[in-house]
Amino acid sequence: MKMVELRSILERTLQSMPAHADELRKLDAALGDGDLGITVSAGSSASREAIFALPQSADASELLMAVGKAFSTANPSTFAALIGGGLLAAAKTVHGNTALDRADAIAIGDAVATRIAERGKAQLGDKTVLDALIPSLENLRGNRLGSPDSPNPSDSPAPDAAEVLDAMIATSHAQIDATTGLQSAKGRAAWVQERSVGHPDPGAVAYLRFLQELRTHWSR
Amino acid sequence: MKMVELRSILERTLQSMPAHADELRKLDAALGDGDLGITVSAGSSASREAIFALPQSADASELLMAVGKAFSTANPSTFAALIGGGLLAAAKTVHGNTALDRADAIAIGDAVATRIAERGKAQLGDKTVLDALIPSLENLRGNRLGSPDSPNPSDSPAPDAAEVLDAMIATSHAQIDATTGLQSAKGRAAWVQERSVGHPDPGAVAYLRFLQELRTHWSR
Amino acid sequence: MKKIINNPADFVDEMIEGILLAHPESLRSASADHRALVRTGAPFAGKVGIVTGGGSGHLPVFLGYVGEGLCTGVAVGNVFSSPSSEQILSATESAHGGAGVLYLYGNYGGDVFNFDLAADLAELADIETATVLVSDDVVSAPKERAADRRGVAGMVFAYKIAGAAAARGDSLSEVARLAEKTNQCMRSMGVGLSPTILPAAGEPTFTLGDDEMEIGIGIHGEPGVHRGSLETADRITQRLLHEILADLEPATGSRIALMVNGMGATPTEELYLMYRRARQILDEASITVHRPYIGEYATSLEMAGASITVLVLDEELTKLLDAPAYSPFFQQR
Amino acid sequence: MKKIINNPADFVDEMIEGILLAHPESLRSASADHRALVRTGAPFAGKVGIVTGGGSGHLPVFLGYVGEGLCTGVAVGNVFSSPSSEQILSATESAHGGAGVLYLYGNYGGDVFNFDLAADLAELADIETATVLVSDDVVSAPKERAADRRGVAGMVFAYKIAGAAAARGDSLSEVARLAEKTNQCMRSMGVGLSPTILPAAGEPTFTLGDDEMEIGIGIHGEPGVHRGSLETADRITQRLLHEILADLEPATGSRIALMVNGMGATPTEELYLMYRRARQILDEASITVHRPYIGEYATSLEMAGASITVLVLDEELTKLLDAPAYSPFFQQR
Ligand SMILES: Nc1ncnc2c1ncn2[C@@H]1O[C@H](COP(=O)(O)OP(=O)(O)O)[C@@H](O)[C@H]1O
Ligand SMILES: Nc1ncnc2c1ncn2[C@@H]1O[C@H](COP(=O)(O)OP(=O)(O)O)[C@@H](O)[C@H]1O
Ligand SMILES: [Mg+2]
Ligand SMILES: [Mg+2]
Ligand SMILES: [Mg+2]
Ligand SMILES: [Mg+2]
Repeated sequence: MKMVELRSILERTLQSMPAHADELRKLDAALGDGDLGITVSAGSSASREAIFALPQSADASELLMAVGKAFSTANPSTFAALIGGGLLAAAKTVHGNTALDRADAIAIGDAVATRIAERGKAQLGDKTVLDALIPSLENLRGNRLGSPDSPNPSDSPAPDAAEVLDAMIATSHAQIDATTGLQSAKGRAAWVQERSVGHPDPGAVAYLRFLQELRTHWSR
Repeated sequence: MKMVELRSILERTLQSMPAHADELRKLDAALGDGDLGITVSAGSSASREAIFALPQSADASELLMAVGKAFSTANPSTFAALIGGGLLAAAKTVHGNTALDRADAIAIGDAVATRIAERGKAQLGDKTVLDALIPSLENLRGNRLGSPDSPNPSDSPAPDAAEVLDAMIATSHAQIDATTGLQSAKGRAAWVQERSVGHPDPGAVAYLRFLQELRTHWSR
Repeated sequence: MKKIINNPADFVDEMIEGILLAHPESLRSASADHRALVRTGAPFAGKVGIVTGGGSGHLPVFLGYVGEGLCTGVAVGNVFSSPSSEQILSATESAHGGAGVLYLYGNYGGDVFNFDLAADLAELADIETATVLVSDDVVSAPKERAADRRGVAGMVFAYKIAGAAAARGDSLSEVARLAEKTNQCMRSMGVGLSPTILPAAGEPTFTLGDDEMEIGIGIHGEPGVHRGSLETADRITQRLLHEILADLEPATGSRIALMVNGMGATPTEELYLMYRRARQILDEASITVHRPYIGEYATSLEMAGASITVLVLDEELTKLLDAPAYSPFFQQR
Repeated sequence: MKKIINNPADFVDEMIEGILLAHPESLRSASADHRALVRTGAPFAGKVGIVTGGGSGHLPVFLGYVGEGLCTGVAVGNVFSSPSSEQILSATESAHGGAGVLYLYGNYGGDVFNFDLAADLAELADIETATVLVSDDVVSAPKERAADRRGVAGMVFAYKIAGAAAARGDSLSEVARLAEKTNQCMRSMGVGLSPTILPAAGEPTFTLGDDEMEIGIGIHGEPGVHRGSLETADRITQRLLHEILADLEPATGSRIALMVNGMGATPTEELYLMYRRARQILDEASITVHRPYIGEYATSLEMAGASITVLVLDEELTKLLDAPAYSPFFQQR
């Protein structure tokens, strides 16, 4: 995908994120301080403006740098710092690229996940955004849900982007449901201890909403 | 009336006053700070205990002194200070009395009203307790409601105490209704200015409730 | 009623017990019931004593202003209720260092009657007293009846000025003159965003809709002069300052002390929003803030709301305002 | 949402504007967006700088503890949100007097990530930094994971001790050691009686029944560890102090600093009720309160509630705790 198309999809996706602010506020209020709605809406708006401000010649790395910086500083909460920092790390993987293919997308996803895990000292099962993000990257790799270790099965045709996104959405959704019953192990949600059980992780839901909006704007 | 009977009636009357605390609190809250319920209930209880603590030999003056002091200090709000101070002034009018007749009651009432007017710099129509108290004293004098200036009509038989109390209650009630539409001119209620219009004066209602309880316990 | 209390009837006595346990180097009891408190070390020979008092529920008012360069003693009433004349007398006796005692408190009926009675009793005990009533609340009575106005947060300025005068050794009549001058030179006005609940009553003194405020509120849970819809910080500040300045009529070029006082529940952050707007208005009117006081100086239990007080300064008041002061609740260096 | 504010999006910037207008002799801006503030006169040559920071809505925390004998600079985030690494860096640069800078703040994910990033940037600018996280909230994680606990009102003791050490000229490693020791020697715990409302969100972060309280609450609107029915002041105090002492295990005969902190809406009177009960319990345990701190030291906007902090003192900490300090929001002489 060329930069011009990517920018347009991203701009529309980011524009639709503030609509989820209230849901995210409520989810975060149940486990933390209720500011995730602000982080995501302010961060998305700032990111969108940062994209607008980029010259048309900007490459994928510059795009990710701009978005990462904007998202992390708009409302610098934990989620902002982790996602923003992840995007900055990802920017290095696509240095000079003026288009992105699936391999680039995998590299970006991996870089984001790795950096979040590093900075947040979090792992799968800690009930954070990583529990949705990491498994969904397997769909991007072409692996089937639930069998992250199996190689890309060669007997099925390579799925198109929309199909991949649908699969990622399904995976994230399933992972959020699967971890809702766990106790949060990281961040503010860990402080409420047993009371976190039964509430979905707000950061993971934010990621799911992003995928869904991306899917909506992808096809148009 | 002998001291022993007077003490018994007063004790029972004072015991029944705390039941009006909530009404008085609400009335006072509309115009002031809502503490009149406490002033009247704490003041009545303290007064009752002060009576209990008096020797059986105490005269009417000592009784009024004890009650005045107790009522004024239990919850020393404006109403407490004015009524308490009034009773202390009244005590002087019945020095050495071991029984009270109607003339004594008139002297007591006048002394209370005069002292309240002096200390409170208040006059009739200022929408205070005086607007109920002063006119009701005319009934005690044997004058008919609404004609405070006419002398005691000699053609009707002297009413008994219960009838006098009924008349005082009727007068107080009518005066409260008549002044409800006025703007309070004294005390905390004056600070709310126009907003005091339409609310009965809480101190006057406290006096009415006292008369009513006195009437109830008089006959028994 | 959501309060961190025990038996409501014990509220004031337990509070005083806590305060005496916490601050023995500053405050001591001056009566058997501990409702009269004075500075540790009082009386101070040759110095005018200043005794204040009133109902509880206003901390730091009243007892928080007993301290160095402030008041000498205080009589502590129940919540929003006057102390008794006996309690005031006890504070008076322990505050009297031979130079007389100033009664300095807010204009409220109950307090006036009890302080006047205490003054009678003090006279019998050969203690000279003078009385200055603070009546700074601009909307509580029209200008013609300015002496009927109630006292609110401006009391703090009166304590500060009179306390500094007493500390430097001024005579009773001089301390009283300066307190009265302070009262003449200041005005206050407040808004309430939520009611207050007396512990012993357990019910709010009034109810307010979600988007309403009480304009011209006092500090005893009484309603304001009228009700209005909730406004922005800027508009509220304009409204209060406008009424104050219209009544006070300070000359262009005046120097003032400006207090933005929180009523209890209002966050300090919001007070600074008000200070910001007040400064804009005052700058435009060429009025200089010599010293700002922003915080909780006179509260009404858990009421949300704020008040503004303006004190116009001249040379003599400035000097006294700038003098150091210290109590467990109020420090100025 | 009943607040004295203007546009919620401008809340923090307008508050800072008000604070800079009110206290120019104490605080100055250290960045174009005024989100980094330092002491007027900073940097101080040869002295270790202390930079703190975090979300807004906690006054006097954080910026209120920038002052003499306290912190040197602060980065101010949005309500309950971390400042950015750039803002922290600006404060760092203006606080650095050549002896390095201590980052001293509460343990919160967002703040940690941003301060760590700022430390990386400071290193590039050749400014040596050290970091001490305050993690005093005893119930926010079990003892085995004590380092995961969040920072609450105990931050104030850390500022006081580290600030006094920096003021007397201690080295960066020594200031950091003393801050870390303070953190090790103290525990806090709080209860909330009402929720808090973020200006930008407009909704309470949780709802509470009329007779409920949140036990083990923090200061960012997050719920507590569990919900219970409202208790008396005595029982609440016992509950908090019991958890603190069980975890801290102070020796009999210990001397402590005791803080009873109001969360915002709780009247000061109620804090003294808690202090009273705390003293009874401590007296019985032969623990002496060397210095009480009773008031609003770390708030959560308009939340009703209170917390208790116990800091066990030894000779070196006592000396530093007793040193004078001054900011517009915190004075100790
Ligand atoms: N240590 C961590 N590692 C990974 N993800 C985390 C960590 N802490 C929090 N998160 C994610 O961030 C989300 C909360 O974000 P946010 O509301 O910005 O946090 P806060 O308000 O505590 O700063 C959580 O739902 C979780 O997905
Ligand atoms: N100056 C006054 N003169 C006569 N009566 C007064 C005066 N001020 C108040 N009152 C009476 O006292 C009542 C209020 O009493 P209270 O609640 O004790 O006052 P507060 O709470 O203001 O001290 C009023 O309803 C009125 O009847
Ligand atoms: Mg959050
Ligand atoms: Mg009243
Ligand atoms: Mg009263
Ligand atoms: Mg946050």
